[in-house]
Amino acid sequence: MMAHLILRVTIKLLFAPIIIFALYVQFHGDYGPGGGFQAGVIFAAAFVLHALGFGIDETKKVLPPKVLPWLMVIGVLFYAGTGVATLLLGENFLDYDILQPDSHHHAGQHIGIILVELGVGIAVASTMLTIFYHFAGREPEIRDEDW
Amino acid sequence: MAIPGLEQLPVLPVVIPLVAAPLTLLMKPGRAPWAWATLVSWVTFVTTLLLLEGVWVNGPIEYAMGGWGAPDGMTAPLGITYYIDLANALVLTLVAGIASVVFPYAYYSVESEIDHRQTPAFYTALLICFTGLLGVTITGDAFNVFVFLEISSLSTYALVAMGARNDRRALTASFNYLVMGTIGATFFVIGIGLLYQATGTLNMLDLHQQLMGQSNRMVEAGFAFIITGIGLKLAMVPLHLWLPNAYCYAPSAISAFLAATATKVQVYIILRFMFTVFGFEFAFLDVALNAFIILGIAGMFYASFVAVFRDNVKQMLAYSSIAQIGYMLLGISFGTVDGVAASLIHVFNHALMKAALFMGVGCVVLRIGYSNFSAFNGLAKRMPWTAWGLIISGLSLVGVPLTVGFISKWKLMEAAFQTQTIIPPLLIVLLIGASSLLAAIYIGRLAYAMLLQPVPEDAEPVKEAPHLMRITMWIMVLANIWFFFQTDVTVGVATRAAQALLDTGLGYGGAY
Amino acid sequence: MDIIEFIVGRYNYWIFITLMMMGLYIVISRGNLVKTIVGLNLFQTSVFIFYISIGKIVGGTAPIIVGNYKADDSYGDGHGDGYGADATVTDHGNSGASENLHDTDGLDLPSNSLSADVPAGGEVSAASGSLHQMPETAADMASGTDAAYASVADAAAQGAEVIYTNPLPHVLILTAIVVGVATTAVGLALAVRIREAYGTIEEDELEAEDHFAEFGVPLHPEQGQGRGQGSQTQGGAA
Amino acid sequence: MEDFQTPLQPIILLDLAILSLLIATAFAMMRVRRLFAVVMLSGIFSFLAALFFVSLDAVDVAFTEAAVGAGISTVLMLTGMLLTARREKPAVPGHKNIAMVICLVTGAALFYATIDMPAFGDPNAPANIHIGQEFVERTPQDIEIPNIVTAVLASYRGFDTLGEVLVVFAAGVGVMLLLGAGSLRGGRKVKDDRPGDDETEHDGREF
Repeated sequence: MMAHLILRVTIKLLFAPIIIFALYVQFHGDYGPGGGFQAGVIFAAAFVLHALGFGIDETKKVLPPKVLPWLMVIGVLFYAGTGVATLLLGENFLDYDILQPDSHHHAGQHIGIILVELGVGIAVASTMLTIFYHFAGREPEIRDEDW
Repeated sequence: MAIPGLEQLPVLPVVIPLVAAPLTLLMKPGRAPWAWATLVSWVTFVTTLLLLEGVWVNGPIEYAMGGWGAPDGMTAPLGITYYIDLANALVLTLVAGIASVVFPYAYYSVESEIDHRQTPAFYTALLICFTGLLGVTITGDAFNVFVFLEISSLSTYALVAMGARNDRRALTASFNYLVMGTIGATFFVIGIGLLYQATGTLNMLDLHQQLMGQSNRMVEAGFAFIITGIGLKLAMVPLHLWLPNAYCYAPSAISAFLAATATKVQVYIILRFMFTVFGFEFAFLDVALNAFIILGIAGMFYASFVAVFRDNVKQMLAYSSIAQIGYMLLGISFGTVDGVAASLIHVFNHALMKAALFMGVGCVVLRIGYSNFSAFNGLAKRMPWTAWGLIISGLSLVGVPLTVGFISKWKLMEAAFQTQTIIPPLLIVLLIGASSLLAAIYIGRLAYAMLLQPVPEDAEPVKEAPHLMRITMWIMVLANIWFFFQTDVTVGVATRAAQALLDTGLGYGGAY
Repeated sequence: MDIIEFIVGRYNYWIFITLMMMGLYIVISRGNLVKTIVGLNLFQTSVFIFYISIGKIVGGTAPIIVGNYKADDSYGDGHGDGYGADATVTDHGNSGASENLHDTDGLDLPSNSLSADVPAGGEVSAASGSLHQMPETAADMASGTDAAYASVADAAAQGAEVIYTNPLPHVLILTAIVVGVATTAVGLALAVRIREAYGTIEEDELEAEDHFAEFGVPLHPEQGQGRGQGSQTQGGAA
Repeated sequence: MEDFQTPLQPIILLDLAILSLLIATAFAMMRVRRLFAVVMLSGIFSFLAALFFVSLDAVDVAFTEAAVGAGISTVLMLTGMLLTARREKPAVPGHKNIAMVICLVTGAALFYATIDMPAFGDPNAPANIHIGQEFVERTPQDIEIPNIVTAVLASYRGFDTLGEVLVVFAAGVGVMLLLGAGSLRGGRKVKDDRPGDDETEHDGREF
């Protein structure tokens, strides 16, 4: 297990900055390049990196696979729910203006965009991880040694 | 709007299944996801009916997503708009109606063909597919069509592959479908890109306005790519190779649902692009219409001919679907209100027949375990309800009077006589008749096996299919008869829908 | 039309087409399933490059508004004025624009002078294509139409105004990229299942096995049938 | 209308360099049979495409392509490859000819379209003066965020983005169905017994 020492130390060092970068990309999407998709993918990449260094089983302890379907659903419903909320408030689907109607400066639009981007981020991160878990967790038909 | 206070009605047919689909994933395996999916399909069906009524009474409805409609002085809306006229209201109602019958039907079939633990994900995928089909139909934005097309396609690939529990060929079928479908979708995107480059807009009605009178090479190539792309997804004849196996090896409920809805939605997209977007004096349109005549007739004959020799009833029906797509293309190719109306009528009627037929085969697969012809020997004695349902809907497929199939073919022949195409109308009518004869042969083969062949000696006694499956199947069978007598419903709506399609297309009734 | 001009304006597109066809070739020549998926990816990515190039504007910059952008009152007002002045330059006298824009927000924005004229603005070729937003502060812009006119003209002369590249293709392609990765994931999952079921992911071997399962006679691989021919022989053989 | 011409600037050299690298990578992907190399080349292709997106001013797209195309896609393809095969066998010549014909026809159709296309980078191209332009002008007033792409993505065309999230979700559900709990290893051959019947929790109920 010492063979992967440098790799593992590097991954440990990188893990937190990657997550913080993902959060930055998530919430800075209004001002610079980036947004929910990119953030979600970067977030998933952090865990993929962890799995590569420590093995998929360790990663599954950090982020149990059972949580992921919930997060996927929450992500989609965050987005769709924002739309439904605007419907219930009496405006068209995804018309964010109604979320803060008195504001002169489109606070409604800002709230709406932040909410939906958050939904995108959660959904993409958890879905990408789900897909990765399923691939990485599948027993290969032919063991590595047999190739 | 039909009912005051329902200004948001146009968005509901898509939003309801869209919100419901993710929730299904979290349910316990078994009854709950199925019941939920069924409930959702019924609620959606009601909203589409209201929408159809609203459009029938008040004319086309537009709905701007996010409130981003067309600002003053602009011909195009800023965001995505829904544009609902009779044509897509009809297809929407059809898709939701089929779903509301096939989803309840699915329960026993899915329990036997899918692993119990996978039912929540299965019904989630089914609802996502349903959402995608509705989203494609209802939207008025060309790029939005692509997004929802891919929503329905991706879930379809997974659903088709679920047939691997019965036959591993479902996997290769699904993979071929994925490759061909993705190429089709990418062609479609290229086409939209070329049109966008020529016009700067993505809204269908605005595309029409901007394109009118333009006939440069970009537009021509864009048109060709869109038609080829959708042709791939539609399984138009030289591009049909993914369809037979995909429908054959998919789980029974999925075959029934897809055969009755997916290709119908693609026919609608073709209609929408040909007549709403490109509906003006456009040289390529005539080329395409002529090509459709050839491809339509080629499909009618080639696929019917192949169907006669299939040993697997599901595969036979899948080939028959390709042949029926030929009839729809033929109707479109006339380029007249009657022709398009005939095509829409056949879209509607064929959905009813194929749903009933695939549901019947699903009952047989549930009880006997496979769908080769040998499973059908003596079926009229073993499972009389299923057998007679199959026979009646088969007669409808042939086009026998007292069934909707007759209406389809009658209208198609009527339309043929009123148009001038490269093929003389009399010949077209004869060809339709000859192709129906081929249908009579393969349906006759099925009926012969069920009625006259003896029950195999070593066959274990089987029970009739569960009540739920029988009832839902017979709803479809009876619909095949009922809509023969209620022609004013289908023919009336379809004729006005065709009128609307050609009118917006030919530049009179632009919405802006 | 000058042939050099013609080529310089289009060589990009031709290269994208070449890339697309390379991807499509990998897909249709159908060897290995994983490679097919890689080919699909290549095909789609090339289409994305083509799309993005549609929205490119020479001399443009990324569509992120520069300048001291703050979402506060002074900025909002300043922007309206600034734009109004700008419209005056481009459209030769829609001076009402600044008043109209001043207090409007959201959906009610009456865009009579702005949007209607933009497509027609081809006459002022350099200025019409895009928004020229001045990186000046609000105070400068608010100082009067004449001053703004002067500064806009000045800035235009120096090439200091900001042209933004068309954002719409970017948005479409962001969507399409995600659709692409979704397709890749499902396709690979299918390939994994096929490997487990058949022991191979080579298309011709799979086809041979399926053919054998269906008809009980082996498909001769040396005939090298394509998809179209393969199916027709199936029909005839039955 | 046709008075715009793409300027011959030194930047073209940079573009050409990236484009020729793209072509070279794609060509290598066609030829190479070791799947590991093909997947890596696909990652390289995505990175180069991202680089080219930057030169086309599409920073958001470049970011996404680098993260999704070069990152997650490559990881997925590697894991997929590990579960399937390491090498590709030589293709059947017949397929090659068919593929070549289809590609030539498609390519010719696209080439045909380019003849009437507006020159590359034309600010007066129809694509750049209609709706796209409108977004640039309206975002500051309508939405008030600097990143126009985010504004269009999340608000003007927010419904597309919702669809896109649903596509991702559908892919997740699809992979769950194909590889998740309860999925078979492979599938059933025609003559096999039906797999999994003994292990499922059918609770022996007769319908």
